[in-house]
Amino acid sequence: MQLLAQVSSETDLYVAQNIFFAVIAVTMIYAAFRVVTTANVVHAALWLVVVLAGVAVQFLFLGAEFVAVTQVLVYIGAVIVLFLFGVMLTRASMGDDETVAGEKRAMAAIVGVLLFAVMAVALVDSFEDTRVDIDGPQGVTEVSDAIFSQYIVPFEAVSVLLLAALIGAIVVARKD
Amino acid sequence: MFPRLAAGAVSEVSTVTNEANWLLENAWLIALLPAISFVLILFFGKKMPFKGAEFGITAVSISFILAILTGAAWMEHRDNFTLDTFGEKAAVLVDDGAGSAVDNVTLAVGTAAEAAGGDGQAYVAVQKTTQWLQSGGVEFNAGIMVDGLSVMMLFVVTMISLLVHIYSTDYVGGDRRYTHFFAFLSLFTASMLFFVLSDNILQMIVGWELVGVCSFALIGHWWEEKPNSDAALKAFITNRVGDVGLLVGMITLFFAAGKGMTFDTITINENILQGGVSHTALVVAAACLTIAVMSKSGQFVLHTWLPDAMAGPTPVSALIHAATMVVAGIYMVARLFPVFWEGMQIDGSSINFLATVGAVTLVGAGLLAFVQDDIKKVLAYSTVSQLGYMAMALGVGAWTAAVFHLFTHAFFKANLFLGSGSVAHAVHSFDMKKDMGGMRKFMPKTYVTFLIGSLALAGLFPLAGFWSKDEILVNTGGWGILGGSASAPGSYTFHFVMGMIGAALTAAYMTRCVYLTFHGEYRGGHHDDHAEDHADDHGHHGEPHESGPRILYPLYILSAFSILVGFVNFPPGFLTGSKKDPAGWQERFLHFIEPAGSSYFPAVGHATPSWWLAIVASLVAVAGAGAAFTYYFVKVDRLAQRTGEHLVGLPNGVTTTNALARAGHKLLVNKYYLDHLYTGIIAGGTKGPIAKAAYWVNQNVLDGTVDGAGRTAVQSGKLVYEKIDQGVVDGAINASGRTSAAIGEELRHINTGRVQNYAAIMFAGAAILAGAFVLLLAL
Amino acid sequence: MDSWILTAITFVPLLGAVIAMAMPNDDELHKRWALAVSLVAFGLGIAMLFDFNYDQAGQLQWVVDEPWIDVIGAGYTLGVDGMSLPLIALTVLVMPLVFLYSWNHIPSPGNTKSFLILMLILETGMIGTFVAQDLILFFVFFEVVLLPMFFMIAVWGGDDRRYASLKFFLYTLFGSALMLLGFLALFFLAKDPVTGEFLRTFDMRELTDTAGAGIARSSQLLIFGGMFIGFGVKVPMFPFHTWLPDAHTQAPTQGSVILAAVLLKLGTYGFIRISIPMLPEAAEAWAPVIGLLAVIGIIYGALGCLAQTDMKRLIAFSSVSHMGFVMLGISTLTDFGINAAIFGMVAHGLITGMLFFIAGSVKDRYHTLEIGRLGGMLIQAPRLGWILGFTSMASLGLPGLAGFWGEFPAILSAYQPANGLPVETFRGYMVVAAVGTVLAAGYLLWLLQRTAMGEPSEEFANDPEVVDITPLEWASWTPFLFLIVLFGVAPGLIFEVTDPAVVESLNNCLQFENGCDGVADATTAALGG
Amino acid sequence: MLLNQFLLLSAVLFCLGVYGVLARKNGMLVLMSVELILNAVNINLVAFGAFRTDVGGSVFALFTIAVAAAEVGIGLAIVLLMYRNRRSIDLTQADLLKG
Repeated sequence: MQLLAQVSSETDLYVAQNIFFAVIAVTMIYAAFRVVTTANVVHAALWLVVVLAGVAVQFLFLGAEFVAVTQVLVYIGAVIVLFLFGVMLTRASMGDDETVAGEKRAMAAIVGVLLFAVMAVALVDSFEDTRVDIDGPQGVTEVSDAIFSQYIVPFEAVSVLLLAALIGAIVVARKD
Repeated sequence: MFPRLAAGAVSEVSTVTNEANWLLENAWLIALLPAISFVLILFFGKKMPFKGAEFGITAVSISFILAILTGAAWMEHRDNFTLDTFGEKAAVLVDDGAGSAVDNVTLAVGTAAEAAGGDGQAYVAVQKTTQWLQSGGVEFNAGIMVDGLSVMMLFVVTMISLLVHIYSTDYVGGDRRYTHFFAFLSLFTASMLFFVLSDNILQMIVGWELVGVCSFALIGHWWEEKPNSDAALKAFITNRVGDVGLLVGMITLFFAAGKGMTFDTITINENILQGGVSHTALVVAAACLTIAVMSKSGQFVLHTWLPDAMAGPTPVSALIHAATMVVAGIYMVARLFPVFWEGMQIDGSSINFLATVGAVTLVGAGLLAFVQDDIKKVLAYSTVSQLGYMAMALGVGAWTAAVFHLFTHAFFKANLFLGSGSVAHAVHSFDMKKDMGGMRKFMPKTYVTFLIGSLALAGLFPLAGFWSKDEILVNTGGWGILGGSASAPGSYTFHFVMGMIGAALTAAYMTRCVYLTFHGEYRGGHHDDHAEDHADDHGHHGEPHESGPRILYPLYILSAFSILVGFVNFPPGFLTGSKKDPAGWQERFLHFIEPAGSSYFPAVGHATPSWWLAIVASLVAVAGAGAAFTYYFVKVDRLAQRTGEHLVGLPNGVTTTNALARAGHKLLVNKYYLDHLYTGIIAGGTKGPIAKAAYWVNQNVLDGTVDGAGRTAVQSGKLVYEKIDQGVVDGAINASGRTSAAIGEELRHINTGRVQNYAAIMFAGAAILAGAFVLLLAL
Repeated sequence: MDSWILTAITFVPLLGAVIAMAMPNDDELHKRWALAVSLVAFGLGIAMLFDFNYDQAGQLQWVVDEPWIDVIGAGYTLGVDGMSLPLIALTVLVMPLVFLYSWNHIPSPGNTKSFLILMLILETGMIGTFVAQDLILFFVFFEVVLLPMFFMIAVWGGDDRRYASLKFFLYTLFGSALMLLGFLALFFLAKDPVTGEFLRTFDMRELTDTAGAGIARSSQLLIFGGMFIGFGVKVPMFPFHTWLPDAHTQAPTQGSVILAAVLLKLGTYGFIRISIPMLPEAAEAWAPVIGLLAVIGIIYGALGCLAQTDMKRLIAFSSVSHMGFVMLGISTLTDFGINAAIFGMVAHGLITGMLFFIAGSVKDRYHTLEIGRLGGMLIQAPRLGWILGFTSMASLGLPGLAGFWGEFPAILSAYQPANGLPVETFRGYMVVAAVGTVLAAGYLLWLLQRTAMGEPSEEFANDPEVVDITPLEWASWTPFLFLIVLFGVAPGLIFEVTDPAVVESLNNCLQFENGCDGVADATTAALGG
Repeated sequence: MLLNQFLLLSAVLFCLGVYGVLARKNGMLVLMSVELILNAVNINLVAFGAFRTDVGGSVFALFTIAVAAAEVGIGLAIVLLMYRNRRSIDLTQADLLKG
């Protein structure tokens, strides 16, 4: 894991790195596209796994090792499992029965494209060719220090939130 | 008011003083007492033994006494505030100035005093002002201004109010809203006095509106019946129309003549008279204020509310719709006379808006009075007509004559109204033709007072109306042959003629009214429930009987005044004594009331009275009365006696034989169709089609746009999709057919209420906004 | 008194709401608690009124200036001057009365606790908007108001509540999005007039001092336009007003009262606090448009009233008309006009709030607000009828009552707008606005005639539910009635507080130094003073 | 490496997520699309963190992951409840907001 980040700091490997990025990115985009288009719910969940894994790789590119690991553990490990449970519990069909009206898809597509256009213009306009230099991976120590000093209040807030979500989920889904 | 102290020092000291008799300085007490009485009646009225009437009567009595004392103090002030004392005061007032400043002041005062008659007396109003509020660098003051005009009004208002209070204890006795009635009488009295005393135009607006709302409440006193509340609404809304003129006119004055700094009446008048105020602004202000007068003082074409206002109890009609509130417009013009004097260029002219409105009203309303069956409506149109006299007088520059007519009219018209109330009290109706006739036998005392009032109104020598009417006519300067017009402000021939016609009409319709009410045979007696049965619970309908003392005594007093008040302004040379004898009897009214020579009043010329004119005018009035007398007292009466029928007119009069006369009669009966125009077309139009149209636009266009915007966001997405997607898949298809089909489809699926549609709109909106922002930053 | 008071008055209701959430579900307890909390806020408000330095009414007082979100330069900046003080006082006064009124007027479907909690949150939002001196903070409070109101309409509203609440929500959200856009643009574009550097601040004081210096005129116009729509929706100005009648008609009485009394003022307050002082150049360009829309609103709202058959809807439309007067005063850009506008806001808050209370009570008694079915209220419930009459009179601008001082000076100020504005146009507006007063008399008296006068309709003639005013209603209404009279008789109470602040806020607008005062000065000179 | 490549990638994912949220009928699939959006945000956070060499980006990404987990939990609970009540998780039938 550390390898990738180290490699990235060496200038002559930029090309290789960019190619690697491109491959991952294209894979992710395709996978994401399938997530939102496939008719089969289980397939969608599996495609989502690919996207999430890709995101984890992107995190590695950016030197955020700890986040990448968390991403794999939490998302691929827990969230996807939850989804699959959900699919089974709701007996959502495994087959191709996801039929959505075409007009609605078009509307959504237009909104999406519009959003993308705006964002793309804004991004290209403001960051042009700003480089991001990764000196090396972020240590877990750094992250943990930050969490438990500077960001302690949001951290506590998030923990309360999780607790609340836990209780909330139970209350909502309880059978009575 | 900084600039006035500095720049206006000269004019100020020559016009206003704060130093005067205690009574003059504290005249606001007169207005305060009825206001206190209003509050007391409101909160405790029902618990009191006389249901609140005692508060009102006590307060107004004290006010009345104070008003008399104030009047006396004013006379003393007017006569003794001489040049010498004045010079000293001026020197004190400008104490920080150099010696020359004092000289200037004295000089200016000297000039003013000479103009006043060279008797060493200056006409100095008393003003007490305090800051009310301050906003945007403008001070709004509250204060009182006491001069002859306001003292005169104080007397009239408090006296008639007191008499009406006493009268009402009997007339309205037993009414379910007896206490409310007195509360509003008190409030009205307070508001009217507030209006009269105000020293600035803003306060005048306040008082003007307050009397309007009291009038609304009192006209609608018996609001259970729709015609009454309709009349109240009509009165209020018509007055509001005039208020547009008032607001615009006053605002124009504030900026043009008050220089955007002061509402002070005196300063505004002074600024106008000193010149330097845009003439255009004055024309606009004068025209707008004339509109205000048209509504409040019932001038053509906004007079229609006044006859309808007779739906209120009779004492209210006497107090508000005859003697006091309706003259507020006249009072306002008199107060702000320089506006009209300069704005309409009254001096040396022969026609202007105000005078013409007055003249038309005078004759137009006089004609309408002929076709009324309701005794109060006759009097109402008569009031309109007489107010026309006053407006015309002001328009032709006869300031004192107008104010004098206001003064005399208040007494005899209140007398007539209360008299008509007394009759109606007996017969429980106001309809002269159906329920009256021959009342002379049943109510001789009321008859005498009513007759005196009628004669005074008709302007027959030597009753009050004669003197004031004559003064107006002579001051029109209209007819040189009869003499006396030489020094009148202008030469208003048209208005003179209208005044003459008005005199004849007045005499004639009052004769008709007296005949129909008091002479001939009693036509009532049949049971006929009419408006007035709220007023009392006597219940029985036998022979009508004379009213009680609380009704009669006010009538006696007013009759006495109707006879006597004309004498306070003998024209010069009328009795013995020199022409300008201040100690004599002549022109006392003019001397005390007209602010001649003060810097806030223009140099108005006064016509020389003419014996000839007085005689001709009297003859005209007698001729009018005579014609009506011949018709009713001679012809109709004889016919009635011959046939034994109850007649109210000749069966073969001109209206039955002559088509033109019939058409005229129809026009009059329909009140020149003005009510149709207002109620049917304007009000009905606004309330109905126009308001509905506006609301339709609201619901369908504006709201539709908004609802539509949401739909369109969805729709346009779909439409574009249809074009692109379908185009790719299916190739070229008939575009128009597809679009129309698509639109039909969309219209069915509008408003899905699905979360995702809303989310789509939200995202799209966010995208567009963000895009806008990006563009904005790029600019 | 220290700067803590602003924080306290703002967050006491919120704190109260949080505590209320934890309290057991006992209706009586919650009513008492909510009333107590709002009374604490009211007490703080009274303390503020006493402690306020009236000689320095033009300056911000009790200023709090703490960093908040440093990254984006947003600060926790609070402060109150003469412009906001009357509005805060109005807010803290109205809320306890509304809670008092709620004692036995909890609209269906009940759930007193949530209802009261929402109102407490609402109070925090409203006060916060008036005290905030930072654009982001302002925006946050501005939006905090939105949700409780949405739920009040959506849950406790009338039959058509879903539609009305959603419309209210989307409308305002749309407006505030544009407003936020304007705020951000200000943040990015405002430059220091001296150094020419970008300020990058949301601090309203600094932005006011800058007064739009360094921003291109075209951008200024766009930014003002965005804020104009944002605030205009809230006011509501013609043609953004269509949410108002629906929201008012469907909202429970308390919601209507709060909406009329305070919420609408957030928009006008935004104009005088943010739009005009920060972008004077654009304000000058937009002023004729604002004035035009204002007078259209006056006439249009009045015509809308005349077409109504529902009492509450009529009152709602009258709000459009009255806020037109307020906007007309603002559009003149003179201190005189803006003073009038602030007075108009307070007066409208009291009067229209009162009218909605009455409408609510009428609904309680008759179970309908259909004007055609009512009638003879003066016979059945005489005091209610008289109070309706009194309030109508106040609403149509009768002198001596509060309404007049919002209306008349606004009309007056239009005669002489600030220098640079088209005088003839504004004089035209003045006349149209004056005509609007006639229509106001028309619809209000017409309402009065049809509901209060005449004989009671057969339907309700012997209805035992139609009773006169209850003691509780007296308790919650008397302050309104008293203040309507008080401000009518002594308008200086408000004008003298607002005047210095308004002068101060217009002070920075260089081109307006020769506004209304300029005329006065010139005249003084001409008179030789 | 350019900052923009990450940002644009995230923008693509975000928009695809939005598309999914808007176009999908099935509640489960909508939730998955939401996950896409959240991940796009995460990439942004971490990219900016790396760009500014600030650890805050990573920290907030972690928080987002936590929040996302909570969101999925609640979301699934709601979907389950909906399923129990209507025997369907078709969002197009959930039109209670219909105006």
